Amino acid sequence: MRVAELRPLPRVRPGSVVPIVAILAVLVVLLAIRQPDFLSPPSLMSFLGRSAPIILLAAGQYFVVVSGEFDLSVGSLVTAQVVVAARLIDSEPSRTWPVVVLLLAFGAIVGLVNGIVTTRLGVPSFITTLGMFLILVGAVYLWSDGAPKGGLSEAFRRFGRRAFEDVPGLGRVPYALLVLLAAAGLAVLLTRSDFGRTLVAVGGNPRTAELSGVRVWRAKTIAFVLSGLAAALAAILLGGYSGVSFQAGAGLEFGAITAVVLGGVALGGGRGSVSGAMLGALTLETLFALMNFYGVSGALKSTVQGAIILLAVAVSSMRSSSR
Amino acid sequence: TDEPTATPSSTASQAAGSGTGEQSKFFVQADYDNELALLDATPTGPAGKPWEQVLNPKMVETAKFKKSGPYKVCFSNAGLNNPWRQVGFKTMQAEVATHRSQIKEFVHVDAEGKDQKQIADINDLLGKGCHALIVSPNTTATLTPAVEAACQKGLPVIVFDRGVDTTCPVTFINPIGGYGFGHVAAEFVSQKMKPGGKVLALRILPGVDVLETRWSAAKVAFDKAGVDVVGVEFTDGDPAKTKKIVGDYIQRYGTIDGVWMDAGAVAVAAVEAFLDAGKPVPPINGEDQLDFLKLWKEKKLTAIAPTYPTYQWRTPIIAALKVLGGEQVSSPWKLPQPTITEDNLDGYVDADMPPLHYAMCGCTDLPGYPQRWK
Amino acid sequence: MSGVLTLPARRASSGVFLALALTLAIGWLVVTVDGGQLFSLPTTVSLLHVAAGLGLVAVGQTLVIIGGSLDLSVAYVVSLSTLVAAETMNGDDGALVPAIGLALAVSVAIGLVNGLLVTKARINAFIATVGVGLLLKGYLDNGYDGPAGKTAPALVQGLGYQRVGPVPVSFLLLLAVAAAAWFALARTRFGHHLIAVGGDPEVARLSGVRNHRVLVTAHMLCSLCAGVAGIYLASRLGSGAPRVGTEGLYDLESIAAVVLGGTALAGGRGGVAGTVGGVLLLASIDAIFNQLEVDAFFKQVIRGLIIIAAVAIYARRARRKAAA
Amino acid sequence: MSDDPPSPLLTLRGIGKSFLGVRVLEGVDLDVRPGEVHAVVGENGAGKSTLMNVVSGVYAPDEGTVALAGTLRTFRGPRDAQRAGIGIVHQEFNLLPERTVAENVYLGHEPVRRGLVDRRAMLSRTAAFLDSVGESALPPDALVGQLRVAQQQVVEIVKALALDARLLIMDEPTAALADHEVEQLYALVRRLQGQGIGMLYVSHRLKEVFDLSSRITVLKDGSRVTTLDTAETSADELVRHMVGRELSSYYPDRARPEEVGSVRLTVRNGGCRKLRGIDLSLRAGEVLGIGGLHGSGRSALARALFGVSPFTTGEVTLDGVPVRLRSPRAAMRAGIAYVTEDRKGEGIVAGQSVLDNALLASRAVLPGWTARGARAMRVRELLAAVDVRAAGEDQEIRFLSGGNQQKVVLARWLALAPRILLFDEPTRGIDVGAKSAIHDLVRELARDGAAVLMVSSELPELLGMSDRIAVMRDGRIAGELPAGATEQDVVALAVGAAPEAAA
Ligand SMILES: Nc1ncnc2c1ncn2[C@@H]1O[C@H](COP(=O)(O)OP(=O)(O)OP(=O)(O)O)[C@@H](O)[C@H]1O
Ligand SMILES: Nc1ncnc2c1ncn2[C@@H]1O[C@H](COP(=O)(O)OP(=O)(O)OP(=O)(O)O)[C@@H](O)[C@H]1O
Ligand SMILES: [Mg+2]
Ligand SMILES: [Mg+2]
Repeated sequence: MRVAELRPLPRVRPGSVVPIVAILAVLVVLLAIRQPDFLSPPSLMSFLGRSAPIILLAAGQYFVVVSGEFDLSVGSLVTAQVVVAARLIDSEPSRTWPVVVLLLAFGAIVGLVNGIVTTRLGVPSFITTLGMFLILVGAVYLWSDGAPKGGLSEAFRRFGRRAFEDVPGLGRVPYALLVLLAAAGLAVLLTRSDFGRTLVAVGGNPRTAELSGVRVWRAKTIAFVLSGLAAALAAILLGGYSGVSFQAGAGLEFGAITAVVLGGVALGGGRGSVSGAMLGALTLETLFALMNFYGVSGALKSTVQGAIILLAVAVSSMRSSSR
Repeated sequence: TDEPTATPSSTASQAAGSGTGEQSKFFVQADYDNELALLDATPTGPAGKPWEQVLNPKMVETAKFKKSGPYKVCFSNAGLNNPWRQVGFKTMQAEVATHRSQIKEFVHVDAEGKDQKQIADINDLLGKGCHALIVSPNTTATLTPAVEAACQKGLPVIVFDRGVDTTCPVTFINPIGGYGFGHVAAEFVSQKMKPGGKVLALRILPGVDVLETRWSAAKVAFDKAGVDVVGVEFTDGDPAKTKKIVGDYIQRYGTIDGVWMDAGAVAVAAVEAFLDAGKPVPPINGEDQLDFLKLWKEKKLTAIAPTYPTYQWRTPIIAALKVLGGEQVSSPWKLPQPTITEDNLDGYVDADMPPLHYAMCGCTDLPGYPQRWK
Repeated sequence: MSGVLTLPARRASSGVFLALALTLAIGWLVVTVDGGQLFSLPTTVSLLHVAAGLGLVAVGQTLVIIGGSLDLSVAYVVSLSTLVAAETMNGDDGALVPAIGLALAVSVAIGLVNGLLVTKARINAFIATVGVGLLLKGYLDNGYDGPAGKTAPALVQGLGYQRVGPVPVSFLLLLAVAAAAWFALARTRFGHHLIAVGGDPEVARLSGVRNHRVLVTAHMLCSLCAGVAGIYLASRLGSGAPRVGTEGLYDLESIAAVVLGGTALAGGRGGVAGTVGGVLLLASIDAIFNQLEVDAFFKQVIRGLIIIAAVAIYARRARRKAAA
Repeated sequence: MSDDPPSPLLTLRGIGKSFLGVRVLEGVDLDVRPGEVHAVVGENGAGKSTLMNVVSGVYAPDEGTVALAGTLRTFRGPRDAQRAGIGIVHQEFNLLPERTVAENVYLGHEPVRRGLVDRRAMLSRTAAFLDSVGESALPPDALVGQLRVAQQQVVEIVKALALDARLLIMDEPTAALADHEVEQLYALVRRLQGQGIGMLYVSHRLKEVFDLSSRITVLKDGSRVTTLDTAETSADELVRHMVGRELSSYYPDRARPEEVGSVRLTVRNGGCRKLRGIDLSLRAGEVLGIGGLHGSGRSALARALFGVSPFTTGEVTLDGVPVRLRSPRAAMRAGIAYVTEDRKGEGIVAGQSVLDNALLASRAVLPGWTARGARAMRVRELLAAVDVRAAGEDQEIRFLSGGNQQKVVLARWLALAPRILLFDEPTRGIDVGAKSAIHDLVRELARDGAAVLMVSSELPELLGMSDRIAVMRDGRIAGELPAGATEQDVVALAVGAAPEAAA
C-alpha cells in the first residue's frame, strides 16, 4: 500500500476516548478541590469499588451498542437477579456459589434470548429488550409476589461489600474492584480480538460483514450474551453492596447507555471503544459523588446531571467533527 | 393532606437557616396540631384489635346504604408497586376471606400507580353493580373528581390510606398519619443525638403527599430543636444510591450524628453505610419492616420505628360491611398508629417472616397466616 | 429491458389492526366466558380515555421517529404541561385560552431545545432527550411536591368527561390530531422531507433538503403533541400533576405503540394510522386484563410478550415481501 | 471578458480543498461554456468527485472562487447550488429505496399546489422525464428499492434533469450502464447540449469522453494537469497525462490451453428466483466472462454461486463433489470469493480503517489469536500489491476514493487465496491505471490455478479478459462464445437476436 505523502490524521477521531478522559479529569479536579481526601487511596478504592457495577454494565452495553443494537433489559435483569439470588440463597451460606453460577447462567440465557429474538426474528432490539424488560420485572414481582423474600448470605454479599483490608499503600482493595479489573481486562482483550473487530464491522455495515463470511446473527447474539453476563456480574456486586430490593437495577439501562455514549461510542454501531464506555460510566459515578460533595440539593440533582451530560456529549461530538 | 376538606395554609413555621428549606405547601397547621394531639389520645374499640379501634370517633348515620347481603364489594387500588401495599393487600384479602358469608364477590382493580388509569378504573367499576366501593387513591387532588362521580352514583364509597378533597365518601380511614410519623421520628433523633449535631434527612421521592406531610412535620421538629440538617436527599428507595449518598456525607462531614427518613425502605442500607465506613450508627429511624427491626435488635441500634400500619387495609372491609348493614361508622375513622421502640421491639421481630414484611400488619390472627404473607 | 416490478404494499400498519381485531375478538370471548362484559359502556369509555392520553403522545413520537430521531423527554413534557395549564387556569374558565396557549408554547419551546440539541449540537437523540428529561425532572421535583393548580371546570367537563355516545371528546381530539399528522406526512413538503431525512440524511441533504430545519420542526411538533396530552390529562385530573407523565410511562409506551404500528425505529418508514392502531392495541390489552382482574405483574409479562410477538410477525411479513 | 467563444457558464478559479489537513484539491481552474460538454478525467483519488462536489455546493472550497455566468457564487449547501441551476448525478447513488421514483426525483423541490404537494403533477412530470431518457416502461410510482442498479442509475439522472439545470454535472453516470443504454444517454446529452445546457462529465471510460466532450481537463493528485481540445488529442496522450506514464492498452495474454486445468465448478440446471436452467462449468486457470444486459441475471448468478441467494433447484459440484452453498460463509469455506458490484452498500465498512476492511474476511473464516500477525503481514503485502493510495492503513476507508476502496476490497479477498473468484463488475469506477493493474492481477490469479468468473458490462473488458464468454438473458444462459468473439456476437446473444447456441 502506498502511503501517499504525509497526510496527518485527524487529531480527535469520532469514537476516540480523548474527550471523555478530559471530562473525567475536570470532574476529578473539581472533586479534589472540594474534598481533597477523596483522592486518598482508601476513599478512592471504595469509590471505584462501588462504581464497579455500572462500569461493568457499560462494558456489556458497549458490545451490544457497537454491534448496532440496544440493550434496555439490563436494569430489570439486575433487579431480577438480585431478587432471585435472595430467594434461592435464603440466607444459607452454603448455597452462595451454586447461586452465583446460576446467576451467570441466567444472565447469559437472557442475553441469548434477546440476541436470538433480535437477529433471528428480526425484532428491533429496542423492542426486544424493552419487552424483555417488562417480562423480567413482571415475572420477578409475580414470582416473589410483590416483595423480595429470603435474604442474601454474608458470603454472597462479601463480593460487593467487603475488601482486602489494610493493603500497604492502597489501604483497602474492594473485591468488587478486582472483579472489575479482571472483567475490564477481558473486555479490552475481546475488543482487540477478531471477534471484537468483526463486531464493529457488523455494526458498521451488516451487509458487507455477511458477504465477507461473518455470521452477523451470531456475532450480535454473542454481544447480547456478553451484556447479559455483565449484568449478572453487576447484579452480584450490587446485591452484595446494598442488599435485596426491587430498586436494585432501576434505571441502570439508561445509565449504561448514557455512559457508553459519553464514552464516544456511536449509537447505531460501528464506532467506539470499550475503554471509552467504561470511562463514561466512571464519569457518571464521579458526577454523582461530585454533587454529593458539593451538596447539590436532592431534587436539583437530576437537573445538574442532565445539564452536564448534555454539555459533555455536545463538547465531545463537536471536537470529533470531520468536515 | 390526609384530612379531607383541609385547605393549605401558609402558617408554616419559618425554617430559620437550619437547612430544612422552606415549609412544604402540604403543611397544614390545623391538621398538624390535631394529629399530634391524636398521638396521645386513647382509642375506643376492642382491645388488641387496633384495626377496629377509633381515635375520637365522630359517628355518622349509614342507614340509607342498608342492603341485604351477600354483597359485591369493589376496590380501586392505587397500586401494588411496593412491599407496603403488597402486605396491606394480602391482609385485606385475608380479611375478605373471613367474611365469605357476607361478601359474595370482591372485585379488585389495580391502577399501577397511574392517576388517569385509576380514574378510568373507578368509572369502569361504576358499571359493575358494586354494593360498595373502596378506594385507595393514588393521589389526593387528582382522584377527587372521580370519587365525587362515584358518590353521585349513590353507592357507599370508602376511602383509605390517602384521602380525597371531598367529604362525599361515607368515611375516610387511615391511621393518625404523616405528621405523626415525621414528628415522632424527628423528635427521637433530635433528642437522642448529641446537641448541635448534624442530621441527614433521607427521602424516597418528592411529590407523594403522605411522605411530604411526614417531612413537613419533621421540619417543624428539627427547626424547633435547632438541629443542623446538613442534607435532604432523595434516594428513590434505592439502597445502592442510599449507601453512596450516606457514604459521601460521612466523608464530607467526618461524621453524621443523626439520620431521619420519611420511609423505612432504605433504613437498612443507611445503617450499613455507617457500618461499612466503620462509624458508629447514629440515632436513626426506620419503619416496621422486619429487615430493619432485625438489624436494630442485632446491632443494638439507637433507633425508633414510627409506623403507618398495614392493618389499616383490614378496616375498609369491616367498615364496608358495617355501612351495608346500616351500622354507624366514624367519619373520619382514625386508627391508632403505634410506634416501635427499644421496649416493645422484641414483640415485633419475627425471625421467620420475609425481610420486607411489615410487622404492624395485624394479620397474625387472619386465615392463612403466615404462608399468605411469605 | 426494465422488467415488470411487483411493488410490495407500503403500509406495514395493516398488521397492527389485524392484531387489534384478534386481540379484541379473543379478549371479548375470554371475558364473556369469565362472565364479564368487554364492550360495556363504562369499559369502552375507559379504554378510549386511556388510548387518548397515550395516543396524543404517540402521534407526536411517530413524527420524530419517522425522521430518524426519538424523544424520551415526552413524559416530563406531559407533566409540565399539566402543571402550566392547571396553574395558569387556577380554576377560572376565563383563563382557559391563555393557559392552554402558554402550556403549548412551553411544550413547543422544549421541543425546539430538543431539536437544536439533536441537529446543531449533533447529540444523539437518545441522549439529548434523556438529558432534557433530566433537566425537566429536576425542575419538577424541585418545584412541586404534589399536584398543583386547578383546571378550569369548563375544560374538565368538556375535554375531560364530555362524551359523544361511547366516544370521549378526548378520543375525537386524538383522531383529529392523528389525521392532521397523517396529512402533514403525506401531503406537505415538510412530510416528504421528514421521511427523506429519516430514510437517509445524506441523500436528503444532497437533494437540497434542509435537514436541520425539518428535524427541529418534527421535534417541536412532537413536544406539541405531548403538551396537548398534558392539557387533556389536566382536564382529566382536575389539576396539574408533576409525575403523571412518568407514572404513565409515556416515553417508552409511546415508542412501543409507534413500533407496534409498523413504523421503523430506524426512520424513513411508517405512519400515524399504525400508531393509533398500536395505541388501541395496548389500551385493549389493558382493558381486557382489567376485566379479568389479572394481576398487574402477570399483565406486564403478557404485554412484553405481545409487543415482541407482534413486531416479530411484522418483521416476518416484511421479509416475505422482500423475498416475493 | 468578451472573446469570441460565448462567455463561460461556469468559471472555477484556484479551487483548493483539504479534508482534515489532507490536501485534495489545489488551485484548480476550469470553465464550462453553455452547450459544452467538458470532460474531467483522472486517476482514482485525483479529486474529480471532490471538485464536482465543490461546484454543486456539497463542499465549500477552502480557496478559490466559483462563478456562474460571470457572477461569483458561494453556496451554503447543495440547496443553494440547485437554486442556482446546477444539477448533479453523483458517483454514488443518492436515492431513497423506500420511496417511489417520483418522490425521489422531486425530493427537495416537490411541486406544490395551494401549499400542498401536488402528487399528480409529480407523477406526470416524472413519467415525461423517464420518456425523454427512453425508460418509458419504468413506472414513476415504483419503489426505487425494487429497481435494478441500471434503472436506479436512470432515476439518478432523471433526478438531476428535473432541476432543469443550466449546468449539469455527471460523475460517472455510465458506471452502471451497459453500452446500448449508454447510447440512450448519448442521445440525451446531445439534446441537452442543443438546449444550451453546459455539462461537466466525469468518466473513466475514455471512449465516452471522446464521443461526447469538446474539451477535457485532466486532474492528477488534486491539481489540474492540462485542459485539451478533444479534437486535438488522443487516448494515449490522455492516459499519459493521467498516469504520467505509457500504458499498454493491451489486455494480458489469455490462458494457453495447457494452463487451463481440470473442471473446478459445475452447475447443472441451476435455478432460483431470478435464474432458470443454468448450466455452466468453470475450469481452473481460465477466466469465464459473463455478458448480458442489465437485469439479465449476471449478478444473480454470481450471488447464487456465492450462496447469497442460493440455487433452489439443480446441482452444483466442486471438483466433482456435489455441494450445497447455502451461505457466503459456506461458499468461502469451499474456496470461493465474491467481489460485489455494489461497493458502498455491500463492499466496505465505511467507518472502519483500511486495514480492518482488508482483514474482515480473513478474520471471519480463519480466526485465531495466533495467526493474527502473519495474517496482518499478508494483507499489508496485498494492499501494497494492489497499490492502494491512502493516508495510512488506519485511515477510515470512507475517505478513500471509489477506486481505492475497490482495491482494498480486492485485497480482502485475495488474503483468503481463493480457488474460485467471482468478480461482479470488478473495475466499475476504476481508473485506467488501476484497471490494467487489476486485469493483470486477475489473469495472474488464473495463471496460479484459480478459476475466475467475471461479470462485466464493459464489452472491451469482457472480450479482452475472457477465455470464454457466457452471455445471459432473462436469467438464463443464452449462449456461450469462445475467445475472440466480437462485440456484435455478444450483443446479439444478449438481446436475443441470434439463435441460442448450445453451450
Ligand atoms: N470526505 C472526505 N474526507 C477526507 N478525504 C476525502 C473525502 N472525500 C474524498 N477524500 C479524499 O480526496 C481524494 C479525492 O477523492 P475523489 O473521490 O474526489 O477522487 P475521484 O477522482 O473521484 O476518484 P474516483 O475516480 O475513484 O471516484 C481521495 O484521496 C480521497 O481519499
Ligand atoms: N426484477 C428485479 N426486481 C428487483 N431487483 C432486481 C431485479 N432484477 C435484478 N435485481 C437486482 O439487481 C441486481 C442486479 O440484477 P441482476 O443480477 O438480475 O442483473 P445484472 O445482469 O447483474 O444487472 P446489473 O448490472 O444491474 O447487476 C441483483 O442483485 C438483484 O438484486
Ligand atoms: Mg469519484
Ligand atoms: Mg450486476
